[in-house]
Amino acid sequence: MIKLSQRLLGPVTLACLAATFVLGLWVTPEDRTQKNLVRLLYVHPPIAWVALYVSFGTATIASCLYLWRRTRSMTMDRIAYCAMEVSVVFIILTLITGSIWGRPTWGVWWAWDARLTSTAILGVFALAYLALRRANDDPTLRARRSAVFAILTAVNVPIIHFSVVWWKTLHQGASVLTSTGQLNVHGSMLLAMLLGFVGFTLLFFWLLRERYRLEVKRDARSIATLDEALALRRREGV
Amino acid sequence: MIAVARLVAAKDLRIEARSRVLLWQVLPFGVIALLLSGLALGPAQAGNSSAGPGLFYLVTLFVTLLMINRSQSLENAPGTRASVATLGLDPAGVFLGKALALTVELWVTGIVLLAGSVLVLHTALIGTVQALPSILVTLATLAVAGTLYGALTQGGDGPATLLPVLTLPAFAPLLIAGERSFSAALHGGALWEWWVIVLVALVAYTAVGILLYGVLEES
Amino acid sequence: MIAVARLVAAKDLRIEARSRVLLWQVLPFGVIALLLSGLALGPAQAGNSSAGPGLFYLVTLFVTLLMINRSQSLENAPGTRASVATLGLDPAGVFLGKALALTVELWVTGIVLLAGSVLVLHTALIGTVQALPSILVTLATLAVAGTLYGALTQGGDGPATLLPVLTLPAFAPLLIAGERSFSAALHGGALWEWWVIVLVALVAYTAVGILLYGVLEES
Amino acid sequence: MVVRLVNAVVMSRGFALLSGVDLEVERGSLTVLTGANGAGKTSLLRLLGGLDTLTSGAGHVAGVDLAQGDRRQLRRRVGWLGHEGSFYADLSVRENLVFAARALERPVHDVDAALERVGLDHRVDTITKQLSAGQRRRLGLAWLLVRRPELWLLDEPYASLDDAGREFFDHLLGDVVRAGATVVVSAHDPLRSREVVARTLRMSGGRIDAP
Amino acid sequence: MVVRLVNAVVMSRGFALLSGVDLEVERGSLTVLTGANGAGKTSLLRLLGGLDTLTSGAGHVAGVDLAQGDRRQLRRRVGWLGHEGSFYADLSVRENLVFAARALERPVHDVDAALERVGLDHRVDTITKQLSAGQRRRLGLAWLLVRRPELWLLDEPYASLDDAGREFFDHLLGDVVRAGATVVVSAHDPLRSREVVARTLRMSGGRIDAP
Ligand code: HEM
Ligand SMILES: Nc1ncnc2c1ncn2[C@@H]1O[C@H](COP(=O)(O)OP(=O)(O)OP(=O)(O)O)[C@@H](O)[C@H]1O
Ligand SMILES: Nc1ncnc2c1ncn2[C@@H]1O[C@H](COP(=O)(O)OP(=O)(O)OP(=O)(O)O)[C@@H](O)[C@H]1O
Ligand SMILES: [Mg+2]
Ligand SMILES: [Mg+2]
Repeated sequence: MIKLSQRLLGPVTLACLAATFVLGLWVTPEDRTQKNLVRLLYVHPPIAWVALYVSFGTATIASCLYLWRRTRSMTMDRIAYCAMEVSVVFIILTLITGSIWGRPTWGVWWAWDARLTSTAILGVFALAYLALRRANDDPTLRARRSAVFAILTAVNVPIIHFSVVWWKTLHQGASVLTSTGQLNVHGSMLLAMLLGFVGFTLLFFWLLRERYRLEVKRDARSIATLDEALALRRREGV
Repeated sequence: MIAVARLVAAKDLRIEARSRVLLWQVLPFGVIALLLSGLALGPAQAGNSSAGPGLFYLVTLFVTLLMINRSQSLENAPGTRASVATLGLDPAGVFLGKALALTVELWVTGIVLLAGSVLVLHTALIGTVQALPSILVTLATLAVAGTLYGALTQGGDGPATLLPVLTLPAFAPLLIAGERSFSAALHGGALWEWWVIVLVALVAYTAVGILLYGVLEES
Repeated sequence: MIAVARLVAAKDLRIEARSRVLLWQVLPFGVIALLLSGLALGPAQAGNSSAGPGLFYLVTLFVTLLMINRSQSLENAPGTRASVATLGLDPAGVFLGKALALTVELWVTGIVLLAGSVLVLHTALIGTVQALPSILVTLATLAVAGTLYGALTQGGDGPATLLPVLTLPAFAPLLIAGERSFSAALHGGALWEWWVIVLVALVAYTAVGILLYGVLEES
Repeated sequence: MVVRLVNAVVMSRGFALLSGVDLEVERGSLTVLTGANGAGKTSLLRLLGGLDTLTSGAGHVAGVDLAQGDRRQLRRRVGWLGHEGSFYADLSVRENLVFAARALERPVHDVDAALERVGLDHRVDTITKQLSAGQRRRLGLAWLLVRRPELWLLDEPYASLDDAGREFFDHLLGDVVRAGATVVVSAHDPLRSREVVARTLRMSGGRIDAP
Repeated sequence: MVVRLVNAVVMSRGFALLSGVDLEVERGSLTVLTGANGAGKTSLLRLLGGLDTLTSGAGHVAGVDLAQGDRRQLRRRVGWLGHEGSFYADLSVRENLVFAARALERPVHDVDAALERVGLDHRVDTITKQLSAGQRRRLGLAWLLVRRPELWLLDEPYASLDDAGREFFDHLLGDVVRAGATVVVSAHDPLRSREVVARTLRMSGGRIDAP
């Protein structure tokens, strides 16, 4: 079962994303005011959702699990690390798609808007996380420190989400899932969006899995070099 | 925990009082930075008192970074870490103590900078006084969060440069909240929503610090 | 002198390249500081592109302080000073070498920050490119002056905190000149008067450094 | 057994500081580590003090499991005197020791006794960073006296001590071992103390040589 | 005379590190400074190396007047090995020495020869801060070998060297003195080198005791 879903992850992701693109580019109608720009609706919000909630959620949960004594293991540390790395990619994509959307709608690539700024800051946060990892080379210490940092970072996610409420912003308010729980989008558009969300979420996990495997391989290699290093060191004695 | 906190805070403040770094180096830096920021914006915007809160917090931020750095470097002298580590101090106490000392130092700095801001940036005096409680709470939050982040950078390569990267994103919401509440006080607006953010952050950082400082220190 | 300068610059840049502090710590710091400064001013003023040059130089200033500090701390590790002192290196060469390495580092940082400024502060791209030569010269001047002041704070207590106080007043005119010339380039105004100030400062600091660095080091 | 290490390995940046150490140390014994420069003596002491992490292998020190146990528990039982065994450089000699005594809830009275024993009573108000190398060593010893740990880990204790200091140190070792504490020392000079029987282990290449 | 001090006093923050030293050292001689911890040995060596300033009294070292002369001239003639005689902590062993060789316009070839002599040839690419205490000492010696100064000032050179290192060092001292250089050493252990005749001076309270 698990094996099957493992094997299917890649193909399903690709299928979902392909369907999103087909629906988004050809099937769904043009918007009255936004014209073709509306098609970014199927890409930008899902990517942003992954960047904010899925990746930071994964990293935060893995970090908490690492810090909790009973579930502490290097696996959790590795997951957190890989999730954070993948999240950098998604945050950059969010910024790019947002900017592309912003240029025609707001007339600028970038604005001093609370959501945009906080998203960018979140991106630097993720980079800072990677910098912190580089600065520590004792694996346990690194794992602990980065776990604490990841948790502190997660605090920013709700701030970004509510930034549209707390500050007057250019950026779209919560329009898809409003506080009343009412859906504002219909028909093929809804389907395209939904597929987008599923597709990009799956894409995240796919990338995460590949990145994780790479990391495991790297660790395995370092275990192989461990024996070499030991032999080298012991030879010093004679 | 409280006893350890008191011990550590007293130690940090004693070193501070002896070396006079705050008085002779940090405060002058803050005042000059305030003047310079005003200059960098040009007379038109700086004379205009609305820039006051923003600049005050910007300068406070850099001062805070300097002070955190110093607070942590006390623990990082070669040999010191190993010796102190084997004392087995309660990490929650160490955290509270260092945060407390840093809070006191930041309060002193903050008050001087506020005076400077009133004098050179024409920030309204009454509004500033009204904003004082919220400013003190914000500074305490910065101190608490800073102590936590300071411990994260301890011992690594070049902590002096890693610290700013780690803290700036975390300080950003605090600074915004602080700035808004200061502005609100100046213009007689509502304060409570900003208070809530800062207080929640203060409590959250304190809790996280008490729980997790040990994890960070244990290398 | 030139040989020594090349040797020292190569050493500093090699250490920098190895530790990657610039790439992973200083640059991200600069970018966040730029974002935050924009935020501190509020959307209304930051969106307005006239704040660009001021903010760029403000952030550059803080980055410069970080980098000077790091550049000097390389020389100040326990034991290093005595060993290197007995090499009897030509102080003028050491000065030039350290200033050169710092200039290169500041140029890298400056270009990244300029790109950031164009992207997020809507500083006009063409004006920025036109201002580039003057910016590079200003950064070189900051590096040269910074190396000189860095040597002043060497070895004392807490150089990390003393440095800002000493440098800020000296940097202020440079920053103003840099900012004005940047603004002038953006608005197509006259540039040469600011160039003169910065160039004179560059030459003056270089001359003073070559003549007096030895005096500063020898203590 | 206060210390039991089985095939202990400590890696740092791809280099094996310790390449498989097997070690047993009994309570109340004195063990001397010798070996060429870079053999791994300091690294072994750091591992025993909970200052470095075990990469592979197993180990128990003072009842604490090095792999999973609470290292803070371990550190609290250990007294450490390193190459640069200093303290807060900006506090005076006495302030440093009072800090340690308070932290351990020892009477402050102990501090003055310890300072007198190590011969620093004429330097109590000197700022630590102004001490000479040997005086700093003595401060480290005074601190251990205030501390009275179960397991003493001393890295080249003779270095920079003068003759009187070495003599004092020899007596101290005797006292400590007789009082039931365990001592592990690294040294290049043979131990001079004739009062206690010491076991000498040679290290090389990150391991302990077969006897 | 390479060194001639008359009533030399060095003050630091109101404390007299040296309280009136009279000293003459001949070219090509070996002088050993002993004395209790805090007696002023390190302070005297620092003064001779031009690393500290004379507060009162007079002194000439290697032809340079300590009061008015160009201390950089002095430093260039002096080789220093301190308690923490390290180098740029972020450069590798070899890079550090190449830096020194380039600075002195010595052939880089000397570096490898020096590294081999002090037995660091298997550590040439290790970053200096990762060296063990004794290896750092050896690096300091290698650096002096590249440097070949007129006046060697060595502060407790035996500390943290292993037996092989000490033996090497003894030979080195003999070579150096025979080659006509002057050596002033501070030491707590008696000097073991039997090849050279050494004069031993005792210090106490910041002065040299009358013989
Ligand atoms: C650089 C520019 C932009 C950035 C950094 C950005 C960032 C974000 C983020 C982080 C979210 C997720 C918020 C959440 O789920 O809590 C989001 C959602 C969204 N964005 Fe953007 N955005 C940008 C530009 C734009 C533009 C120009 C538009 C359209 C005019 C747009 C429309 C949307 C929409 C419709 C959503 C979904 C809103 C919701 O359902 O909550 N964005 N964006
Ligand atoms: N990254 C690295 N690459 C190569 N060697 C390294 C690295 N890190 C540490 N080392 C080596 O590890 C060893 C550390 O040994 P340690 O400090 O335990 O020696 P020691 O026995 O205490 O020596 P000493 O008698 O000189 O104090 C040294 O040989 C050092 O060169
Ligand atoms: N401000 C001060 N107040 C009191 N004493 C001071 C002060 N500054 C330095 N000292 C003392 O000056 C002396 C410095 O001596 P120095 O380092 O030369 O000793 P040394 O002979 O090298 O000793 P060691 O054998 O321990 O290395 C020490 O006794 C130190 O305590
Ligand atoms: Mg050692
Ligand atoms: Mg000494």
